[in-house]
Amino acid sequence: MKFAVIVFPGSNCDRDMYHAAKDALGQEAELVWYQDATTLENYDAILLPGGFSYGDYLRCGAIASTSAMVKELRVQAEKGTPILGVCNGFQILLEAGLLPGALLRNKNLKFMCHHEGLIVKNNRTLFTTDYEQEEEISIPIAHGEGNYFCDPQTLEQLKANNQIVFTYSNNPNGSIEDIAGIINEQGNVLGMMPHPERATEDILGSADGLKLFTSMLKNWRESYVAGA
Amino acid sequence: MKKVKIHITLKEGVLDPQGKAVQGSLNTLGYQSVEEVRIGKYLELILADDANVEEQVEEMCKKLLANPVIENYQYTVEEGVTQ
Amino acid sequence: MKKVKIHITLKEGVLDPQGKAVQGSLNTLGYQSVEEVRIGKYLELILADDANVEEQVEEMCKKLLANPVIENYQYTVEEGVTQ
Amino acid sequence: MLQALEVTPEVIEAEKHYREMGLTDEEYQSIVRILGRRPNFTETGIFSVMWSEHCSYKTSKPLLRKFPTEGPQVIQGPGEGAGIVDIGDGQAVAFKVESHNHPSAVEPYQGAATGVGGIIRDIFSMGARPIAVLNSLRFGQLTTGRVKYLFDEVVHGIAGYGNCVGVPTVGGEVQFDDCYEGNPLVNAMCVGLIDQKDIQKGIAAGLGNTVLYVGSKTGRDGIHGATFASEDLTEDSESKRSNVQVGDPFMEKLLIEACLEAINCDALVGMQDMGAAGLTSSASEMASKAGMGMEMNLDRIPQREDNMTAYEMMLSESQERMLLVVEKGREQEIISIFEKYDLEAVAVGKVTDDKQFRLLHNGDVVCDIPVDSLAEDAPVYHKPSKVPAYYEKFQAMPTYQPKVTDHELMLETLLAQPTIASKEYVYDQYDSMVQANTAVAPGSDAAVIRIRDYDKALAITTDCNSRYIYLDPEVGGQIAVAEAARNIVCSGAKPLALTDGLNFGNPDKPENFWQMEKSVDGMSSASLVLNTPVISGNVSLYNESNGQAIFPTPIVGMVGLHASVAHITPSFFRAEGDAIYLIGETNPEFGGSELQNVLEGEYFGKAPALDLQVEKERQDQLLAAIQAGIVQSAHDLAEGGLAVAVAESLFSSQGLGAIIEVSGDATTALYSETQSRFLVTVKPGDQAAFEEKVENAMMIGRVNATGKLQVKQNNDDLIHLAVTDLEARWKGAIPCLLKSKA
Ligand SMILES: Nc1ncnc2c1ncn2[C@@H]1O[C@H](COP(=O)(O)OP(=O)(O)O)[C@@H](O)[C@H]1O
Ligand SMILES: [Mg+2]
Repeated sequence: MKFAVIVFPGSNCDRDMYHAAKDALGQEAELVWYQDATTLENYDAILLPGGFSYGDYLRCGAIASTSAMVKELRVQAEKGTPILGVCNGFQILLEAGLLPGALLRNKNLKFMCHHEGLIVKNNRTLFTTDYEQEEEISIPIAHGEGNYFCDPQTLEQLKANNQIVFTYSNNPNGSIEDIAGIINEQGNVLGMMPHPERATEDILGSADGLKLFTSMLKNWRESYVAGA
Repeated sequence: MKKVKIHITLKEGVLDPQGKAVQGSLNTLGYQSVEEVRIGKYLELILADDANVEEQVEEMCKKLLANPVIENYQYTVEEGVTQ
Repeated sequence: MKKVKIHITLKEGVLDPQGKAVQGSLNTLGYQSVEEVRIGKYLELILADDANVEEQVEEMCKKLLANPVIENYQYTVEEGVTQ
Repeated sequence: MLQALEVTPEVIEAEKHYREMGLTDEEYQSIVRILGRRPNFTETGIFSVMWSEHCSYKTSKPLLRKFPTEGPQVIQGPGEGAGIVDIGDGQAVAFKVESHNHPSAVEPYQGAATGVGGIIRDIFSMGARPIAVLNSLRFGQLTTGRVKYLFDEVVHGIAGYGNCVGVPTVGGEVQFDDCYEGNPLVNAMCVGLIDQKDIQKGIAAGLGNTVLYVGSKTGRDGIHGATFASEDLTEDSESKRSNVQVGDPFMEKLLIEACLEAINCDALVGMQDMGAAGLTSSASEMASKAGMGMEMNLDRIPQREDNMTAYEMMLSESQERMLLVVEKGREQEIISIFEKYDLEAVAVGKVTDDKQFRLLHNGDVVCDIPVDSLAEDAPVYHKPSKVPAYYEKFQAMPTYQPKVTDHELMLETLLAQPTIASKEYVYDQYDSMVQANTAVAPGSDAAVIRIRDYDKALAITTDCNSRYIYLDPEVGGQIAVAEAARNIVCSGAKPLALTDGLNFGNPDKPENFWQMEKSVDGMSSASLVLNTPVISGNVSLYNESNGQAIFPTPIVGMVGLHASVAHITPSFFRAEGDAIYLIGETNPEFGGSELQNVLEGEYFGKAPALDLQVEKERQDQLLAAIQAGIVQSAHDLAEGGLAVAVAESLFSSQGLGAIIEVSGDATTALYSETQSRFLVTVKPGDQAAFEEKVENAMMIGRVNATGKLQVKQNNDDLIHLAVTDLEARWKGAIPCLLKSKA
């Protein structure tokens, strides 16, 4: 399986994401500078890493979401290519409208970095099949604006369609309904604030994030077999 | 040269934790009469003269400067500004 | 009820990395005529009626709302606002 | 518009304007001798910054020479942007400490942020990828609004910059004492990883090679009210302008990536960051080190503001700028790399062979001086030194022997002292895990960063107990180095080398200079015995407010190497049944202790004693035991003594408790700050092997599953408290102080 890790100016978890796919999962991965590829046709999945694209100036992810690369992301999202946005990657997906809602500043107005307990709320997505439903996992967060917000109708839709994939067991930032990660209706674009790529080896304090990547791999293999 | 002043504010119904915190601090400092604080952004743009400034600014706000999910925007254009 | 509108802007000579990044992005998006962007804060305060609002707001800006080392502030007071 | 009308060389001399720039009459006269004429305005400014303490180390140089700087592990000692040590496999680490005390006192957020930015540039300008930053902070008591503001904004500034550039902030220290109230200390340390073959130097070699300016534009940042230039201010009054330096971490992130890409191109000859004294020091030092000269055309310098003078450009401290020297004719290869990142890269000058530093501006030569005179002819001062009266008084005092009766109350009190209390409020705001190599995050004795693809890791710490150094600078200086090494060893690593951040008061006062002298002596002797040479450092003097100097605060930043990741050892207890050992005997030593602070509200008497040979033996034995795999946890005893160390060891160990037995005077046993002691746990089956390897280890108790800390003497319970309650006090102390009304 071949992953593209998109690098925007100011991305800073790009290498972490690359190593998660390449070393922890053992698959092919490439860092793709946001201006270097006009098409992402040749990748089986796209990873949008965390960081501070464009310094997080104006609003997190806002400036990156206007880049030409995001047009290509829309194309791939439409086609069903798996896209995972973590932290700043999630913020970009929201700003681009590929996922609904917005992220506000953490309720205590401070950046926070530590492990949090997450509950897997939907283990039937292509990113989560290796988890148990309602499984509690430990994944680090590292953000200043991770307070998920959406209007009531959107929230109803998210619930109705089972689009809430992860919630916090101990809401650190004020997110509506403890939301930590959501997926699009089609089921191929996942955005989440916590960093699974920082939890893929025991030496880093947790390997609970690895199953997210193994789920992607398994589902890709199955669809590949099915498609072939 | 034109100067555009843009105000970006949070929509009603969107929580403003920063505004809340500032209000709390003001009350603590003894300014009891402060009942609400909302915090937004204020941008000043300098544009080379151009025919359809209004239209362009409208677009810029929509595309980049404000996030319609949570924010409203308003702007005024001042003509003939010398830098 | 009174509404106070406060504009907080960076002093002259102070680097505005945020404004610079936004300008770059607007230029990239095709708005070539944008020559400068400066980004500041815009606050709206609602105050219970009080005799010396002006004086109080002046103090609040100095003490808390603006950082006098690098920022300037300006405000206007609107009387008789009903919320 | 700001229009600076510069005074003539004659007027500079006649009206002694050079004094306002910080030059003495003698220094001015020696400049006139060097040039054979009077310096003009720009030249006077250039000499003044290059001969300032910050750039020339004119008062500290005689002291710094005493530091041991060599060892088989040292690849680059003091002198370059950062020191470098060998970590095997063709790899090396570069590290250095830098202070930003005065800027942080004026504008804490930006002062701290730009401090982090500056030290990171020092590291990547060597060609190393920054892999960790730490910070060492000192404030007054968290009781006034001003101190709370400084504290919060400094932490916020460090977070704002470090998080954005994507270098994990993995550790540091924060202490609170009255002496820092008007003069907080903000020191930052950065560690970088590099393949030895990629090491860059800041040299401008090769006649005719091109000087490239890259990064942010130059503004009037950091140029304080050009006092001596008579200014024509329009009605735009001064208050509308500010020259405070503002950091742009996004720009820095792009610079890191571009510069690290540029080192792969052999057209690059030299690279240096523009730190203090900006363009002046980077350009002149690069030329001087190469034995060459340099000519620059200031008209080409990217400028953020209109009508900048040569003086302003040369002295500006705008952030996120670098100076590169590249092979003539191959400029475009390097420029293209910077263009990819949307960064400006402009040819501004060339390397010459006449050893002159020549600057052109608007068609005029505005500076033409022998480049070596800036770096090499700076004066060196041997300041007078005098033993302070307080020291003699303290030494003559009888031993201070306090008596605690309520040990539960005392432990609770100590854990809530801000200097001892959890610093989670601080480090939770730092991204300590980005880069996904953080094996031990903040909260332990030393942070640990694993080296990807190799079975090894780095331990990093900063330490300095300035109370001991105030009481006795020589012993205190030794303790600072020893404590740093202890933290490294406890984590399972072998100490490699150190960097220092020397923060002192006004050196013109002989008592202050004596403190500097003795601290450096102490640090030197400890570095020698512990085999941790000093490979880089920073000096910050004149840290005073209202004529009152800070405690002498020479911060030690140390890096150690884990020979295998299997050696990484936590500082907290791990399993029920493990035996708890105390290594080292305990004497009644309370001078400068936290207990003294709690009981007396001041520090006096003698600092704890230190025997460097004993220290070295114990560290070696403990490390050998860790490497043999027979140590479950290790923690050094520091502020608050044994009682605090045991409590801290229980805070991360969910549900565990401990029972320990003390003998002799309980106050001494529990709170003395005798040095060279460690708290270690060992599995029952490994006890015999452990006791054989480590001398002076007394088993004092066992880890259990009670969730309680029980301290017994004979059959009495001195302390019997729930760990969760203790932990709540320890964690809550700083947030609680911040919330309370000033
Ligand atoms: N300013 C800071 N930034 C980051 N981490 C900090 C800071 N201050 C303290 N810490 C972390 O908190 C822990 C405890 O610090 P400290 O009490 O100084 O430990 P020790 O006494 O073992 O040196 C360490 O892991 C340290 O790195
Ligand atoms: Mg310590």
